[in-house]
Amino acid sequence: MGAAAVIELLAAQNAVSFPVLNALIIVPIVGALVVVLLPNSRPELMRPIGAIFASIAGALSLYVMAQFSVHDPGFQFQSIQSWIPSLGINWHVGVDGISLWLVVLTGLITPIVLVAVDPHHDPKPYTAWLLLLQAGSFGAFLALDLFLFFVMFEIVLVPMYMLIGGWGYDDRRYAATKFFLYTMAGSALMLVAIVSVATLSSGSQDITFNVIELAQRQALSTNTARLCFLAFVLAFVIKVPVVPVHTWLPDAHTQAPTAGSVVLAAVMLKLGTYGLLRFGLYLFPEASVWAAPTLATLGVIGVVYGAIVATMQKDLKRLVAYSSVAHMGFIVLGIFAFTTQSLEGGVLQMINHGLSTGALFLLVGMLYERRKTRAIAELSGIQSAAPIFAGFFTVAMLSSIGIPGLNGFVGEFLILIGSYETRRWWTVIAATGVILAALYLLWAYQRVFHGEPTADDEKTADLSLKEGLVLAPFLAGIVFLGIYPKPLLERIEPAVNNLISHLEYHSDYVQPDLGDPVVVEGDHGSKDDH
Amino acid sequence: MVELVWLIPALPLLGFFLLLLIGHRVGEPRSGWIATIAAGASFLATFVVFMGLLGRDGHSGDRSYEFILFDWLPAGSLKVEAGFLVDPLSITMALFVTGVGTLIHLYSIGYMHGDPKYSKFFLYLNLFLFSMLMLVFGNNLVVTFLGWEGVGACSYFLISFWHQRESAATAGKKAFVTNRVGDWGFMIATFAIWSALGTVTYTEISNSPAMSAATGTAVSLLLFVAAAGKSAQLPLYVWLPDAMEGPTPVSAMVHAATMVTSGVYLLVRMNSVLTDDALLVIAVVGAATALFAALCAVAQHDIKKVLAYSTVSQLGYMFLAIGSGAYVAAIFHVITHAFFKALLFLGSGSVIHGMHDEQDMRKMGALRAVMPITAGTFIVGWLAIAGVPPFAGFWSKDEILLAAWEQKNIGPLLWFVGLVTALLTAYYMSRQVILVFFGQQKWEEDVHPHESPWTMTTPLCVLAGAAVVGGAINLPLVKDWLVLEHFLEPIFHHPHHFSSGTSTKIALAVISVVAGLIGISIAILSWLTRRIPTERLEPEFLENAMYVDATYARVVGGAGTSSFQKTADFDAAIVDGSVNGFGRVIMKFGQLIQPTQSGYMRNYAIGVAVGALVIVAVLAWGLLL
Amino acid sequence: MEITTGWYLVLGALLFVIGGTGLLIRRNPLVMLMCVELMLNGVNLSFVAFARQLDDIGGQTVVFFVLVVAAAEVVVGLGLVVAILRRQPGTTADDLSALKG
Amino acid sequence: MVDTVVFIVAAAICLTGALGVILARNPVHSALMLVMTLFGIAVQFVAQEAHFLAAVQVIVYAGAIVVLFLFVIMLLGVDRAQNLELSVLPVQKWAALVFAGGSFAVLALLVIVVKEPVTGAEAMGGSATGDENVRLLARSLFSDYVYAFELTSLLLVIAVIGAVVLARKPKNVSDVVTEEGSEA
Repeated sequence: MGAAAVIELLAAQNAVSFPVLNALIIVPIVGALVVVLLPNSRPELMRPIGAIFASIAGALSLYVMAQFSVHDPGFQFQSIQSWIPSLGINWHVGVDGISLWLVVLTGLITPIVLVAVDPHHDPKPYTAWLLLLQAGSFGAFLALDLFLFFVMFEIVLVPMYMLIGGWGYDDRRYAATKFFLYTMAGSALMLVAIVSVATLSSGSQDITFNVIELAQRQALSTNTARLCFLAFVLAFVIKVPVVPVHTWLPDAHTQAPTAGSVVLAAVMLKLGTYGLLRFGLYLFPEASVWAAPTLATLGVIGVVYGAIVATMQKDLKRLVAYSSVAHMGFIVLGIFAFTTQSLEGGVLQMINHGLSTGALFLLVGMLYERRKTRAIAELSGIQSAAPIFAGFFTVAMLSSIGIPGLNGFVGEFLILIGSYETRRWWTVIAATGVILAALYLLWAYQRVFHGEPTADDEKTADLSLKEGLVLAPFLAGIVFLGIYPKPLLERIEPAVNNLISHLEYHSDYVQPDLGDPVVVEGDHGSKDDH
Repeated sequence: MVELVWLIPALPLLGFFLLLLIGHRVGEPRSGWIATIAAGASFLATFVVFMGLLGRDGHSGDRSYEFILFDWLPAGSLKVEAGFLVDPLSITMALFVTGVGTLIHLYSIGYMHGDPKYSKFFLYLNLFLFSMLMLVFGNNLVVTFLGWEGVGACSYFLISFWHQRESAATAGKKAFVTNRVGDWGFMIATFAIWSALGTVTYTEISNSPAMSAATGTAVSLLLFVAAAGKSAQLPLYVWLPDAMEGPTPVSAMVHAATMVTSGVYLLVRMNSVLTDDALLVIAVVGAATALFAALCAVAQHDIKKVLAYSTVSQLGYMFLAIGSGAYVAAIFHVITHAFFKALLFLGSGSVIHGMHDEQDMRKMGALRAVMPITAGTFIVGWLAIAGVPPFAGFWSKDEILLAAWEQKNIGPLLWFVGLVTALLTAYYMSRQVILVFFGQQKWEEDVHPHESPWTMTTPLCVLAGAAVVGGAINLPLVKDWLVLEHFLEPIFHHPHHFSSGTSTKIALAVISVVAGLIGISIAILSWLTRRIPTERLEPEFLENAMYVDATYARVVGGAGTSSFQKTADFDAAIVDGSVNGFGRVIMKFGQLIQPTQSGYMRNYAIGVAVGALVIVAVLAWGLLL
Repeated sequence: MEITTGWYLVLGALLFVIGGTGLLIRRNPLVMLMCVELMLNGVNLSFVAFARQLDDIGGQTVVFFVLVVAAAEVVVGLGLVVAILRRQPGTTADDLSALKG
Repeated sequence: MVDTVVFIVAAAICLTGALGVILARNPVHSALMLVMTLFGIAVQFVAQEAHFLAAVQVIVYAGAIVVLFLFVIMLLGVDRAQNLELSVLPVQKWAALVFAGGSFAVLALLVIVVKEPVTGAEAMGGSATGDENVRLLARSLFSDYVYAFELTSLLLVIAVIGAVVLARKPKNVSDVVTEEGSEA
């Protein structure tokens, strides 16, 4: 089916159904414009109005979730508008099981941080940037056109740069510049690869940037595909970030304002892993299989290395940032293990990491608001002064450690059990990450929350009702996903299976049959006899 | 009635949520009562389910009932259900877990009197009980792992309950991290089992064909790593002595009766996959742990440290039993140990309570008179652990020694180690009883020891009763008296039968009783009548537990920390440094060519002009050629 | 001697080069603007010469546009000169080096 | 023969004027020399049968632009002779001479050596010969280049506004010189 036919078909569908995905991207942009046009004399209006628009987008994302057809492996709610017809570039958005939950996460996190975090100055641009960030993230997760994706992928850099640079802490300019330049450097090559893929796969057909179409064509020669794949991967591994290109993250996280840290951890890092899935595995199946051992190794190195470095951090926020490096390493391992379980776990872990690390960043931010420090050495005995705060922190921390019954375990477990079949020794090493996770988080917890509080610590206020309400959705998600992840898994699974069969079709990879036991001849146990 | 199994863990969970919501408000002692009632109700539910199970036919495999709540982790061919497995093994475990648990809840009402975080303590206790029951009842490895980690987390909360004390906070963290090493083994074992058998459900695992020898041994050893972490075996035992920083009821419940035996439970549950090679390793490690910990216990001064090392030693016994293939003996000892060790810990708690938080045995003595109930029950516990017939400990220990004797490869050696351990056990427990309850009064004049309230003494009496008659559930020699063995038989892949004749059995039993009596005699001669100088019986080497823990601490604190720090420095200096270095190189280059930007417009113009000229010249060159 | 297109082109080139040289060596902004006009006229001459040789009116059309742009350029350029010299009389091009790197 | 004489005379006028522009110390002299060059070029245009452009050249360039230059010179009072020390920048003089020599050499060489049309493209605007030069030019402007033509009007408006904004004093809103210049 040619691109033109697809467009026609979808145009017919669009005539009747409400283009909810377009609305999802446009509503926050409209919100940002409205906020910008508000009079400067009413600073107290900015965040509430911004939060309303962000919430509308969040509600739309929930609508998408509710209307999502569970067992459909393909893209749903697709919408195509011609954009640059001579180059075959379209405004093409759609959602499948892989992107659905990231969209929902983006939809819910932004209004929460808008409500939760007070910027202290210039609420207007702060609100507008956050809304633009939401719109850009939606766009990147929904884009099914390479060009559109690139535009969205780059757009999100600007609001984050502004948020870090404008509302961050002491070293914010350095961190913001580093963040921007590092990620830009990665995506520059991706643009080259995007153009190459589109032009080189055209052949006798029309040039197109349509991801689905390009994935079906697979018209590149092996070496070209591998080169293009590497260019894509470079952009994504920086975004994830994978060791050794991770060092922008601790700086950005540490210096960013709380809202920035939360969105960065919950949403923006996922652009990297999502990109690896959507534009790595899907567009370049053969090259993915070719590069999988290396990338899985990098993921495992990230797990162990991130944890080790996190252990020795002296800044609480930096510690959480390095724990992100470790957690994202699990996801990378899961993606490049290519089994149903590992990929499902990887997608789920993206959500889980967003919830638990997002909550941790919010909590660290609240602690900073109270004590004006993030240095572990300057804090002590907070649990005595603020027991409820400590309780919330404990739950988020245990989720991050991967205690079963909380969400972190579910993702990690699926990743590891899925990876064990295809990447056995990688898994064995990655599993040591769970030991290290306990080590660095509990050690930090001990130093900050346990012990005798000093006079300053004694005065630390406990969680207010508002803060509790802000954190409640995170905790509810952490517990719910830990106990009943099925609603997510059953929507992720068709898309993931689809991806794997795509992978198998276009490369020599075959997923081992995990359901059936390996029968050893002549070594049956006595119980089988009856 | 077995359908009510979900109630068993649900009740403590309900208690947990109740306390989470209103525990703070209802205060002391009502929050304690809420927790105790939840635990007691859970015990009743267990009993009801137990009766229901007994009502079923024991031989047709009917005594195995699975109750599925919902799909937990459905992912492709992986099916993990949140489900319960009711069978003789799980119900046996659950009976003593809820039973002993309820008594300890009751005890805690008195023991925790006046603590500022009174309701929080019970909240953790209920959560612990819930996790422990999930561990026991889980119908697959992953649900068991949920309980496994849950009890680990609760143990962490409870050990560091008095977190203002640096040592308590550190001990909690140490327990958790050490346990995590074991959890690593658990996870890899789960993956390997799923990869080899395509299932993680117990009933399906035990009905699956055997794995290849290498995989089977690897899985067995990984499971043993898990068990060694949770059940404090060499070399991962180090957290348990430190765990005594927690309140004493916690030591009794978590670190003596229930949680630490979950490693035993796991291996018994997975008995169908354990290979002979792995069993030998388990037996050797178990025996070594038993002897090692008993030696360490000999020279401790802290009343709870003695019991802690004793627990490690007794757990070693249980693994010795598993390694010898005598799973029933292991479970039997788990149960009797739960009775008498919980009793001893609660008794020591009562002493500590009465002595106003004094734990050093050298400052006690002659407490028999002021704390008659505590002393009486403690003495019962002592006789049980020392292996004096007819107390409970004698029967289970005797069965383990018999099993060790019959071990195929190095049976007599294992038996001998077990025997020496029995002698040492009798000795150090007698020493403890003498130091605490007999001899001269060594406490200060301003301390006024007193008997504990009824909430504390009632559990002591009940447990003392159980420690006396507990052995009756599995009496040897007469076949029909082996109640526990018959009850548990359906769950075993290779039912274990003792091959020795009656005379051998009796001879071994007599020898072990004699060993116990020798131990007691040495203690009386040295510590009560002072015939033997006592100084040499407490070598510094043993008092410091052979410096194992200190060595660990030196490695972790020295090489471990410094290598971590070096990695972090590497990250900052090399990885991040190269990024910043790249930036600096660019800046240096910019500074290098900066003078060309003179700011004089005519300079720029000449640059443009010459550039244009060069381009035209080049084009012209091409044209002319 | 017949006057071929080449002669016109050489004349245009000479005017262009003289204008360019003036631009490079003079500091008075007014004179520099005049030099720009010289260069434009050199080019215009070439255009017209080519238009004749190639028999294409397009060359003359371009000259027309060049005239318009030159007018606009002079207007804005002189506006700038006025603004600059009013603030600091006697300013030369070399004094305006605030953008020095 | 007449053509040759006209060319030589006009070329001489042009070059004299051009050299005068860049060598005169006084800007007023430069401006007058510029008029001379422009006049010479107008003659060349006539010789090339570009009558309309010749007229425009005289009216717009000589009549408006040079006058504008003179207005500015008078207005600012910079009609003093200036030091003709060519440059404060040491390399500049030599670089300029190299540029001048090099450029002329390259261009002249091209003119002499290349005989055939450079691009070989087809004529797009129609014939340039014949008596109807103005009509041809008009047709070209108002058909093929009509958008560009309209855009030039926009350009001029913008230039006017820009000049007004640039040249006005903060106190005196209107500035006579730039008002005049905008009409050019």
